[in-house]
Amino acid sequence: MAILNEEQTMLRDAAKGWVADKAPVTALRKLRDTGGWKTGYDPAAWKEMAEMGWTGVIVPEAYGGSEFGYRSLGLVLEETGRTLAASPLHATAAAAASALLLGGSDAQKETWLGRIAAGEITAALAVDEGPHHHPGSVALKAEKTATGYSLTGTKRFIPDAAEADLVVVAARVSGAPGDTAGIRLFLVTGGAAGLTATPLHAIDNRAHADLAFAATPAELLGETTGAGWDVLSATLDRATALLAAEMMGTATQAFEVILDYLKTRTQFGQLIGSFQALQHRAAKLFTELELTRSCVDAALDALDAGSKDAPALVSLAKAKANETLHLASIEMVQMHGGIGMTDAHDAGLYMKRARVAEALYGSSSYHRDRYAKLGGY
Amino acid sequence: MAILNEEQTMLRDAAKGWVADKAPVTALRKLRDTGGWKTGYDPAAWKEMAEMGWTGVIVPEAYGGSEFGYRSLGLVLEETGRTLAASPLHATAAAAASALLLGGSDAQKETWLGRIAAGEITAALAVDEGPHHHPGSVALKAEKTATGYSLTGTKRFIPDAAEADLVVVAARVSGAPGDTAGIRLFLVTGGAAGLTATPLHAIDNRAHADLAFAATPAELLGETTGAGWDVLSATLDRATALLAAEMMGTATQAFEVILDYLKTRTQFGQLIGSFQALQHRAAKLFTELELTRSCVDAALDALDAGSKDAPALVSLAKAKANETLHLASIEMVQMHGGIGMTDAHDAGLYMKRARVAEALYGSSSYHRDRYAKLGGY
Amino acid sequence: MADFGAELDVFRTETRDWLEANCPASMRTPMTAEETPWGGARFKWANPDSKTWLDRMAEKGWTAPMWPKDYGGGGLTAAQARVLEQEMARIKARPPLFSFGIWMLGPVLLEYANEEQKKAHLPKIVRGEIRWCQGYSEPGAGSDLAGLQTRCEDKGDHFLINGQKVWTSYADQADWIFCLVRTDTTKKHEGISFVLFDMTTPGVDARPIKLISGESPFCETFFTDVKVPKAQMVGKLNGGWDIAKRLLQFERQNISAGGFGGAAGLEIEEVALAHVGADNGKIADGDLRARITAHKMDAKAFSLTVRRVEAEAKSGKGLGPAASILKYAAATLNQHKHELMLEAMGSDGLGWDGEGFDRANIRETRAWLRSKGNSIEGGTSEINLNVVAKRVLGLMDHQ
Amino acid sequence: MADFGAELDVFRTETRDWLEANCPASMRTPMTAEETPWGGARFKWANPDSKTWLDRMAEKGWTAPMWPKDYGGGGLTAAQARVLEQEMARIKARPPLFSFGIWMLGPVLLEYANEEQKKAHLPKIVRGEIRWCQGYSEPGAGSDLAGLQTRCEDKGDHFLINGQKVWTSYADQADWIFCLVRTDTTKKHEGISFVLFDMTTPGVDARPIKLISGESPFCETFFTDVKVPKAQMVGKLNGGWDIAKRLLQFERQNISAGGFGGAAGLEIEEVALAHVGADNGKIADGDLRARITAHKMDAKAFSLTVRRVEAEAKSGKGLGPAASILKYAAATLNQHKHELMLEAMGSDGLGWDGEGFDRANIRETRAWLRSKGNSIEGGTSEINLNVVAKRVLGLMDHQ
Repeated sequence: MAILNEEQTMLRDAAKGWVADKAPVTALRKLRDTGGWKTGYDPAAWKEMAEMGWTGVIVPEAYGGSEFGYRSLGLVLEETGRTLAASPLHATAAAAASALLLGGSDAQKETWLGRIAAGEITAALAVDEGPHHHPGSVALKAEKTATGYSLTGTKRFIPDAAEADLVVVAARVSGAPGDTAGIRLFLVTGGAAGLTATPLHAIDNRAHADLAFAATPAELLGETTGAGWDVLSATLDRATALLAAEMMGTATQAFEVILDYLKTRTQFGQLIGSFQALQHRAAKLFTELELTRSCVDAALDALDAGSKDAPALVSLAKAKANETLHLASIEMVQMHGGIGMTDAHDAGLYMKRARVAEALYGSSSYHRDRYAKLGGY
Repeated sequence: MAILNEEQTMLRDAAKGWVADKAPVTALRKLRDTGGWKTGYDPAAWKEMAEMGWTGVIVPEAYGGSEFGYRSLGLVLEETGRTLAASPLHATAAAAASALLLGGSDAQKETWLGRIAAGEITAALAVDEGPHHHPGSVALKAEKTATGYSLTGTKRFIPDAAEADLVVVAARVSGAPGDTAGIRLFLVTGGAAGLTATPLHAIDNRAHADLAFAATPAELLGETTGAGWDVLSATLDRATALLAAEMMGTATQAFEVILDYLKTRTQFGQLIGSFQALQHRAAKLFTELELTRSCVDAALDALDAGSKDAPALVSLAKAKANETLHLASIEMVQMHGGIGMTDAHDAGLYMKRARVAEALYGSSSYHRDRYAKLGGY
Repeated sequence: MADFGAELDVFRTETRDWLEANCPASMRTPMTAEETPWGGARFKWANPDSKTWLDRMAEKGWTAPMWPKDYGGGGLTAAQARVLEQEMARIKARPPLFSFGIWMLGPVLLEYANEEQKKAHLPKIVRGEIRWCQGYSEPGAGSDLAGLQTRCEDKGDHFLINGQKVWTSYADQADWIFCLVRTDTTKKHEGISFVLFDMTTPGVDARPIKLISGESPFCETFFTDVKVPKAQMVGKLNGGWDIAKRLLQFERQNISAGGFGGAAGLEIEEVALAHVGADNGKIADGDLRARITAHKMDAKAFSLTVRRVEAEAKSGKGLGPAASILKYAAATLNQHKHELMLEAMGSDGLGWDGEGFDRANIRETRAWLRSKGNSIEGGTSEINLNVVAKRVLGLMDHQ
Repeated sequence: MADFGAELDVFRTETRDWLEANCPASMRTPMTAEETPWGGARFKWANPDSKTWLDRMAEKGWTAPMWPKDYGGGGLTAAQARVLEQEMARIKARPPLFSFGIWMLGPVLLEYANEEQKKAHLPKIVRGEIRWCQGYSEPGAGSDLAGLQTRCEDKGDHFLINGQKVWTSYADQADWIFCLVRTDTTKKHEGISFVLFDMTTPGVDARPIKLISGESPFCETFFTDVKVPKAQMVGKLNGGWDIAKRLLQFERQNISAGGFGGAAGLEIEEVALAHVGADNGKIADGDLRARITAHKMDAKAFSLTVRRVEAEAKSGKGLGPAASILKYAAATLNQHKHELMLEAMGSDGLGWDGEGFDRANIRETRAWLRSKGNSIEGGTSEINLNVVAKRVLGLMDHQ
């Protein structure tokens, strides 16, 4: 339950209906079984998502978006998260769009946000270079050229990057890894010279890729001095909170599947949901879901309100979403017993996605540490 | 269940019988309600403990002990731990005796170990100066005098120190807190000049005291260069493992009281022990108890065998004992419901002792950190 | 989240002015345990300002801001009540009255009592003239409350009550009791009634129970041939169970929303920094720091959930499912906080009394002991989880 | 802990010499999953040395060191078996045979089978000639195993079996099956029998089940009018439940003692240091370090408990209560380890296949998925806890 305005209620209901109809878990299975993990989505479904306006939810009306805000986009992602719907929606309309919105020059916004809102392109945000999220450690090198910049280095496990028409890249113009002042954001177009993408076959069957840049031409994001650490941090807050919203949907669906099973499966002549130990575990999982939902809502509201509490609330939301989704997906396997271990059941898909989602944009450890630092201890 | 030799079996059975007979929990209550927390024990009971040979279990036969070893003393302490029996047994016959045994000169052993074994004196080991166990941080100053040493500084929350005839004191002859090379052990006799003891009224109603040393005369433990960090570390390992054994007994008794209650209390027309959620919690607590017992046994065996694994096993035993005793004593309150919250029930006494025992000789955090360091990560 | 219309602005200004003029200076300081304003006929006021403050607030009905004016309440709308709350918070005003009458009994009287009963009791509750206690649990009826055995016999012109209650909060200091009694021994839930009576009635004996924290906020309460006028039954004969359940809801909401609080008011990360030390501004013990952080985040998640539940309730949707978990979550959280607090304090947190320990630390240690009751009082956590599983999640009992 | 008498010293020397001479060099290297020596009539040996090693060990009966020599076993005492184990460990010799026959079926045949059955089956098990699978669970009978429905009818000169099993490990590769069947539909536990039969019998159909890890170690196994000679029933008609339970004990012991192991054989603290980095020699992420350390300590506590249980069993006291917790503890521990491992690996642990991921990391990721079965197979953790609560702690069911 949440308090939504009329547009938000309509948006959520439309998303719920469309996802159930057009993107059930079987759609992900089909993508997986037909090698679709390389591109990561069904073009026809993606076209419909754009037509429903989902790619422009955070884009200002001036550039063709609906400007409904982060909380609204979170509602859509929560619904797509329920069925593990695979699409470049988060990478394009949440991550890359946030970077453009926060750091782009007017001309860049004009050029790119409009095309994102219209669903004409997909985009990605490339920050991490190692196995763990650590934005301050960016090492990829940016050098000034006569016409702009040239990027050299690698990015690791970037969602939806292989086929993206635009990649927003964090790179270093000065200093050593760890020195945040030397970081700037750049725009690289898909198929740019020296850009190589290696699609990864990950456990969640979504599109992730390693990227290699060899003197790849790039444009500085923003005006003359460019968009640096502050814009990157704010962008990451938005991408992280919106991923947490998607995870919240995934966890909620896992819980509902568990609850259904508890109410139908019998052993020892009893519904297994009548066993008190399982009842208490279900009640505790429900408690965690409700607590997590409050955190996700609060983080998105804070981003919409431009509150200074947003960074801490975002870390809270992601850490709780990580933990709750692990708990829900692992319980989904365990409560189903042997059936939950089979590929034919969805539990494994939820558990695999949980691991990927935890690693993206920061593990629980990362966000707990960040939360403590923000709190001054 | 444990594999014991004949002496050990007899020792344990004797302890079990004596504790049930002479030192039930009501004895601690009596001590508490009559202000006995200042001295911490009933002299008549202490005399009987000594007569049964408990003060000499780790003392060599040459000095009048039985030389049965650490595992054997652990068996006795486990039994006293069951009923929260208050006595200076651990401070005297485990902590101080270990220091003398490991670091004392022949003359010092001759003088003191014999009297400990005979039950003629009580003794204490004074190491910590702040709220947390941190032996390397000793700051208390030792200065050479014409006849020996002079100690100046304070010690905090030292078990059974106020009335002790002998206090083994860790002090610093050089360097700053953190520098372990400058630490030596000293012997100070009860009532020495400049020694002030402030008895503390702690939640476990045992005898703990703050000590202040003002140019207090002291004798260096050991031969000319004295017993330093290695002897202190080894002494602490012994005191810690033996405290873990006592805690194991406390936790075991808490569990048995819980189990009894689960089998007798009814609600909703059913024994509460027939509710599956409580059954699973009881089974999990039992699991923790069994795991902890293995660690305590292994640590004491390793000390008896002089194994190089002893330090890691001791940290393992204390950390597990800390956690398991907390779990057992907190469950003891919760499973009893309101009754467990009353002063008339024993649950609170177990929970209070659990907190004190955790703080003594290192919290779980301290021992986990130590375990990791010993493991090279 | 609230309609700050012009009318409300006026109310805010008036309220602010009134509070400024009427809240004594000493009532704007943190409240000590000794100065808790319980009120009642026998109450000793440790600070006379507390009594003044109560009387002034009661005069306006603001001890029960949303109760109808007819019964002495403030008659405020939800929005106005929120403004009052905000304005009181602004000047750090203490609550004027602590009262089971306001928190628990009043709401059910408004719902179930007859007009005469409402007129008789509600205004006195608002004014803090009568202190109430709750006669619910019995030695054999804790989690299984409906198993209660205290007999109430119809003697024609009066009821006669015999039996024993336990965990009666402050029964030794209360003026009246609201009490569950058995009026039919052949049924379980349908044999229970809800009665009110004066604690000075002959045959009532309240004996304080000493708790592990050293305090005695609860009593064992014995009833021997206690005569109660028949007009003092609320609702129908044998119809008390519904009232009992409704009252428990108010009790749980009240417990949950407060999150139990920390008696000593210390912040755990500050305690840890002070007792464990800092390393580059971080709590030096990385293991403890990680656990404290996880706890702080859980605490924040809880307070955000309380806020969400309140907002949802105010939006007119009624209490959503999240409300059901608050009591359980609050208890778990508060107990965990106190465990971490004790751990962080090390030996400084091991004092019971006397020399060698800071008073604030001793208060914290007592609060740790007190917190163990959180998962027992007002329905154990086990019962809470059963309720969530069955009522909210729709799981069944064995068939 | 063991009597290292002179006789045992001789045995040790002989064993050491024999192993030195007979264990092929490639059998002293870490075993790959592909080279697991399952044996059986249809087995394809990936490495011919594995077959040689099996044959040499089987010749001495050392694939089942403590079974009687009469049935092909090694006839060793417990002390000698321990020496053999130690000496094999010394040269890092691989186990010569993986076999449900040795781990599970053999021990119950020794206890329950008649002489003819023992002679027929045990030697072939020792030599790895027949690979066995276990026909226990059914779609409707998982935790409630005694609810099984596979019918076994007495047709005078043979039994006729119809029904379906599930989670039959490697049924598609096994030669024979030990199977629980229903021989009386009017009773539950007392209507179950234990039969052995050839998987090539007409009417047997084993279909592999694909798991979340991508592997298919289990099958759904269908029986349609399968004819089984009546001599192939072990124990009495309708007396199979005792055998079934006993066999489950061996299964759990076997699972527990191994602690499930880590497929990829990586040490978690090394994985963390490599993927997260070090800070003064410590794992740089203090939160993760604390949790890894707690896990390592739990793992050590577990292995010390296994050692204690073994020592107690050898001391002639039989299995103590600690033995009952091993399966549950092992499952919990192994799953926790793999969760931490995945967390430590970050995105390096998210690969399913193909380019961009290290093979060892992919194996670890698959092992993580596989580990989720630990708390389900051989009795779920829930059932384990029920058993501990009831059998060991003496708690009762609702009456």
